[in-house]
Amino acid sequence: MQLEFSPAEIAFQKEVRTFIAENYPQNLRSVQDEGHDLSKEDFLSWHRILAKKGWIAPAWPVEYGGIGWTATERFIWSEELAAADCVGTMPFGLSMVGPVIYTFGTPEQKAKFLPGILSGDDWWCQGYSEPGAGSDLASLRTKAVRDGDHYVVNGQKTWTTMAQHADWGFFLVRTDPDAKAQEGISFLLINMKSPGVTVRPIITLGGEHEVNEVWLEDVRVPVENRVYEENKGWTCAKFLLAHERTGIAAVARSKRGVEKIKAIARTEQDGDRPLIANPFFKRKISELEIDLTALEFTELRSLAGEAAGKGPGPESSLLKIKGSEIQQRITELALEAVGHYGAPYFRGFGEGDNEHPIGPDYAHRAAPTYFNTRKTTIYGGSNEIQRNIIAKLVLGI
Amino acid sequence: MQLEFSPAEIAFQKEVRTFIAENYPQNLRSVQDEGHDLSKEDFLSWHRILAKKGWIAPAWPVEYGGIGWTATERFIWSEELAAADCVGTMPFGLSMVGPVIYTFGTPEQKAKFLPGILSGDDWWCQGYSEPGAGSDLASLRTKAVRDGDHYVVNGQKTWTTMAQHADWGFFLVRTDPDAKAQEGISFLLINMKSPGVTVRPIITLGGEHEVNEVWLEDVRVPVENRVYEENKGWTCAKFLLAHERTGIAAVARSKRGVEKIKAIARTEQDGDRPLIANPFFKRKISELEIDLTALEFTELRSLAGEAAGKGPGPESSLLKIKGSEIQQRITELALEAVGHYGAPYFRGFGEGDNEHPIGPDYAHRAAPTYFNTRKTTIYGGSNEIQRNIIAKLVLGI
Amino acid sequence: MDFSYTETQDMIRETLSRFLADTYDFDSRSKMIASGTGRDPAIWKALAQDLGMLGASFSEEHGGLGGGYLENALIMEELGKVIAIEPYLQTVVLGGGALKAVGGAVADAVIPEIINGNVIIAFAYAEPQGRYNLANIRTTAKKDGAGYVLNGHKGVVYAAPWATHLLVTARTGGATTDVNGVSLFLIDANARGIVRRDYPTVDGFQASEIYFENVAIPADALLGDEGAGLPLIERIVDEATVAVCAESCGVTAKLHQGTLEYARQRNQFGQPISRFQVLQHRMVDMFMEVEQSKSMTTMATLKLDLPAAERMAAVSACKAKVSRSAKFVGQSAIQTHGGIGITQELAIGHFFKRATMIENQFGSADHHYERFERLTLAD
Amino acid sequence: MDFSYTETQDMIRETLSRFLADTYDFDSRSKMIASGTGRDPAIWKALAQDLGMLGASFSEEHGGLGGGYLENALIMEELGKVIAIEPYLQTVVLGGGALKAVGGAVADAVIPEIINGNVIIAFAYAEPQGRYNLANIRTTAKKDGAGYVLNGHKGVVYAAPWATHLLVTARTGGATTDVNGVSLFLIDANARGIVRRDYPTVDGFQASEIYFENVAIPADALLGDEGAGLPLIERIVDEATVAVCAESCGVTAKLHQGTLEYARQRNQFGQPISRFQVLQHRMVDMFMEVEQSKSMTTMATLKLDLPAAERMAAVSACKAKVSRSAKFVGQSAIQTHGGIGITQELAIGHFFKRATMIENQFGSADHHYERFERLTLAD
Repeated sequence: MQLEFSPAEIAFQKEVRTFIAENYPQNLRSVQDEGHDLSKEDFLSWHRILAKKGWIAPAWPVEYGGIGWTATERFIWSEELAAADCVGTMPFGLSMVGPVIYTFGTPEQKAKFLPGILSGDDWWCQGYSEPGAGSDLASLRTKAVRDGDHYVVNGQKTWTTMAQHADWGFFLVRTDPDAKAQEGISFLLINMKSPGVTVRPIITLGGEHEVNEVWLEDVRVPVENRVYEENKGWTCAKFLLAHERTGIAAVARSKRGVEKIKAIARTEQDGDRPLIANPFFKRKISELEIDLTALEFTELRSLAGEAAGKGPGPESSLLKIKGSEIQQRITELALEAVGHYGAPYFRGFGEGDNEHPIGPDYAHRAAPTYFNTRKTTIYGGSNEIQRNIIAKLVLGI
Repeated sequence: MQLEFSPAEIAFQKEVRTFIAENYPQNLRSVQDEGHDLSKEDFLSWHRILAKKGWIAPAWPVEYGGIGWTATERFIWSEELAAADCVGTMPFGLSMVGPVIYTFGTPEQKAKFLPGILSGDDWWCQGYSEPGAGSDLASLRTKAVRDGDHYVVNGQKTWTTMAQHADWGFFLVRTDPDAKAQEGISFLLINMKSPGVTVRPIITLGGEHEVNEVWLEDVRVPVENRVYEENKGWTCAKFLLAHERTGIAAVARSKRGVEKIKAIARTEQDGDRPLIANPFFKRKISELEIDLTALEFTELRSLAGEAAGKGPGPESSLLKIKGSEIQQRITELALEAVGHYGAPYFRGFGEGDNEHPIGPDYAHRAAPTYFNTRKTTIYGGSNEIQRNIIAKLVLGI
Repeated sequence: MDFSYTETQDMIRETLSRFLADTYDFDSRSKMIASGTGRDPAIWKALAQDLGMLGASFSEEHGGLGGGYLENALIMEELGKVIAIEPYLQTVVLGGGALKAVGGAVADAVIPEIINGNVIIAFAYAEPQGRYNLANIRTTAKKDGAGYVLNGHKGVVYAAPWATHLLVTARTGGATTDVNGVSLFLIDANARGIVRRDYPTVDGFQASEIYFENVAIPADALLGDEGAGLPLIERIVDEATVAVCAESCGVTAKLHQGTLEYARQRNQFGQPISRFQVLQHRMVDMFMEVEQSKSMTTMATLKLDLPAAERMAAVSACKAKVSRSAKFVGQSAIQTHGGIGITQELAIGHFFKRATMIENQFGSADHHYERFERLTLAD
Repeated sequence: MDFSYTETQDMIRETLSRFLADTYDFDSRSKMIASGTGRDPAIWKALAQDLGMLGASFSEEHGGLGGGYLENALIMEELGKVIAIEPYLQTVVLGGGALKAVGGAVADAVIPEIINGNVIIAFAYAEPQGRYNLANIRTTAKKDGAGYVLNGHKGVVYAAPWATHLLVTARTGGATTDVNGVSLFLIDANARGIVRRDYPTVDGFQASEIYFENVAIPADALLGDEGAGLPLIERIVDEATVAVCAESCGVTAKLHQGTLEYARQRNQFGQPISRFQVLQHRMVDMFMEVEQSKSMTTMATLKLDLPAAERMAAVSACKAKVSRSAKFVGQSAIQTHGGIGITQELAIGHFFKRATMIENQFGSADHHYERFERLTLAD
């Protein structure tokens, strides 16, 4: 065992650090610094730079456009991205449907869809949740009925993140209405511009428009857009959920979040001292930091296991649970730190609104972010579900 | 609403305070201060003084030997007892079987058993739990088979506190083997000196002998020692459990416990300051103290409800849960406070052993008490069971 | 000792509860907030004139019902149950509390106008650098002839856009955090030189940044003695803190109740989620937090008239506990609701937002634990 | 970066695990503790001579296997899984650690004797007034001719009744809590003037109060430089702290596993209690705590060779987390077992006792959070 990076890894770290410094879009940086909501174009500008460099899909196999980095190099890469405060790439194509397609798809599907995911030309969204089926994914009711070489799809999806921008969506639909729960489900790729697809915004507590309802009314989907066998979509869904859970630990990003809390706590005054000198606020930071270290080394141990041939197993639920709790604690501390200035509700920066927000620059997103981040223990399988998974699959009870 | 005591209540407070000061046995005080285990005679010495004064059963109706004190007077009484560090009276007669007998018993049973409970001549124990039935009390298997004017009892009870001293025990036994769960159970009073009764000690983690196994082999119990109807013993059991839960909050005693922690924390050094000046240790004390205030006022509100005619209901489970958690936290703080001197294992003070314990006087009982107090969230219906009760009976879920 | 309410108190609660059930359902509230002024003035008028509610805590000489802290607490609890955005806390508890404490001509003049709903008061005390220290004040009131001239910046002044009067803390002497030199003024909200920047708050109220630019105020705007206002300010803030705790009891009771109702009708894995033991126990824990908040609020309400040190310790014990309960109950409610809990469309999310703001209003849990410790846990 | 064990390390773990499975079941352990000396010396001899285990972390020049911190950690973890009462921590980790650090003739002389099981060392560092501050020392070592004279009282010295040598911290200068003036000595445990009061500990070891009454010790008992011993002491205590964390991983893994097994076979309300969701989630939380303890222990083990400030921060982060995990896992195990968990007759209660003692060994969670903050969170 050793913790140190090898000389080659140190060189790699220098390389990616330099690349980011030289290539990260300047205007994207200012949009972030001022706390604006990011547009589709904001996300894509960075995506396209990475795609051009060939660094857009580090986790993919080389044959499909991956880079062949080692686990350590991927670790360094995500650390550097987070340290430089880069926006994330949208996970729906790169981390979710892409791996499903290259793992379960036909050669034609790979040829048709993977390039658009890598280039960013296709924006993807995920059609999983339904109003009646939250954590109980398998109870979904959206139906796809075979009609010649098409499926006719009817139903409603919800919590569809960024569907307002999407070109394509991957959907779980019921193709056998008589089968039970997880059987009789298929995995369909649906063009979001198809007739019958309607996207309606859901506004969340912080005032954001991130998620949507998606209505599907007699949407015709070519059979060739079904991935894997009919009625076997649950296999893709399970595979994808395990992939989603590892990314969800978000260690590097949370480290950066802790740094931001420290900066706020060094600025905010608490009596005659900066807030960070308040022993109880300091303790909350140190607890957070230590718990984050525990999560980081748990992820590293898990990655080492993967490298040794053990795929991401049900223990990845641990990463989801602890990762999401830590993300929430970071937002709690931010809101606590800003004191009175957590209260003003500011959603300016719209067209024609150039007024400066109320209070210090770091304050006006504290409450909305806190509210919004409650989702992390709910989505991707709620933390209760994750605990059920560990109980059943790891502990065998 | 008002918090202040009335002039009459203040006079009462003064009266009981004086009585305790003048009558509490001096030798009992030294046994306590030195951390000895208390003998049967230690407990009884104070019991007899209270019995003589007529103050042994404040909660009982006057006709059976109670005093007619108001809820506030009873509150004052328990505060004063705790403040003066008096040993408690054993609850098995006074708080448990006594109320069952005067509520459900025949005139003959009242005449036969109540005087011995009040005088202390009869030491009682409780035969409820069985090895296979912990929190699931109703699954008990001890059998009583009718044989003329006797029951013949066979079975095993466990966790029987202080059974080593007991003259009498009240037992739940199954009188109808075909009835389900809570039906078919009867409530029997068994003379512990009867042939076939065997008491075997269970030594707990701190090294104490408090609890026992009780074996019943062909024990003959006169039918007239059955309280209430045959197969209706569960009615008595439920009544008794509700009574047990209110006492279990132990507010006054925990207040005294917090005071002792403060005294230790003022003595123990932590670097250049007393431990109580350590902000984190201080915070644990203040959290404890505030939670105890919340419990106290919840109990007072509940008592006010009782006074207004609402009997102790399922919300008394709240008092059990919070009261037991607080008792445990007090022992945790004590153990944390004594530092290195929590480790020495000392069960001296036996016959012929007069060696002084290791470390400061308050240290040598810290670990055993901590271990022993884990029981408070387990016995009297575990805290998980209490939460189930609230869910079902208060919240209706 | 006695823990029962009087008949009048029971009646106040019932009357208000019925009125709010009729007027303050979630849709109506959302419409008020979306309207031009961000509230419905008719509600305030009705509270004053139809229900006599604004007089509940004032003496009969001033035209009130002769109540006090207990009445404020039970009214705030009812307002919390509908997350009302009425300026009762600012106008009656803080403004009225200050006026009752100083008495005299100004009280005789203004209290009746509070009671009949003509006066709305906002409390301008917080400053950007001050956090929860009430003596940390840079706003100055300089003697100028018979009156004073105000200069400074007050932040996050709830209800200021609606206010007829501002209750302002300012320095008539001393350095920024000195205990002495603090004074309290009640001034006309529209006085010349007051610049407001108004905005909504995350919990549905309206608030302002207020800049005093050489605002001339008359001598009789001073409440109490010049430079010796801090004890008075501490007292009314303690009263307001307990009132907010009472509101929190209402808010969290509804969070708990709404969660119970949702869990009973939401099906997952073939049964109502209220059947899952983990959720059951969480809802039990929510119940226990609500009950303990009520107990602490009762305790602190009954101790508001004790000497300052005892009052402060009781209020801080109460707020420390209630802040934590508000956080736990709010977060648990959202988690149990799942995604639907964090949308704007359901009431539950808005109760959560108010509960979250209550956590830190008049001081966070940590702030109050520390004050409690300073007062009761000497080394 | 690399997180894999070598083949030798895998072999050490397997060999030890098999040996302990054969020799250290709960009944055997109870019998050792109840025996005259409170242990079975044959076990120690076997560990040394049959298994070569005591040499795992020593260099090949000294007759060891050439390992280090990782070997100590995995041996301590295995010992934790049977709550072994062997003096490995005191003898190998602390004594051996100090000897490796200072090297020279004393190391060459004593390390081989540790490896072959002839030497048992106890670490006499704690004093009644000192709590977890390693510099808080009143015991004095006064220069006397070529040697020193020891006077003072050391408390709760684990393994002292069994020891051939004592590793003693003492002041050769400075006032009670000075950083300078601290020295470390390795002395004969039977030297004249050493008075011991022996007793069992709650976690099954033997320990002593040790009184030094004018104990004459030779010059070569001094390890390192006179008066400059604190950094060395801090280092070996850090190494021991991580070793105790590794032990805790073994102890808590067994607490978790024992709880799972019990819950599967214990029936209540007509089903195994492992079917109750609240208990399931608690056992999941226990699992997560154990896993995170392992992660932190790995992290800290790999950082033991970093410069002092980084090493200390890593060790404190580890111990703070592991202390809390030990408490949570231990308490949860007992609560899930119910009454049977707090009797002497089941192993689970004894694992709980050891976990409880680990919480505060070499510093409580609070102590280590504070040290971590001092080192990493400057204002």
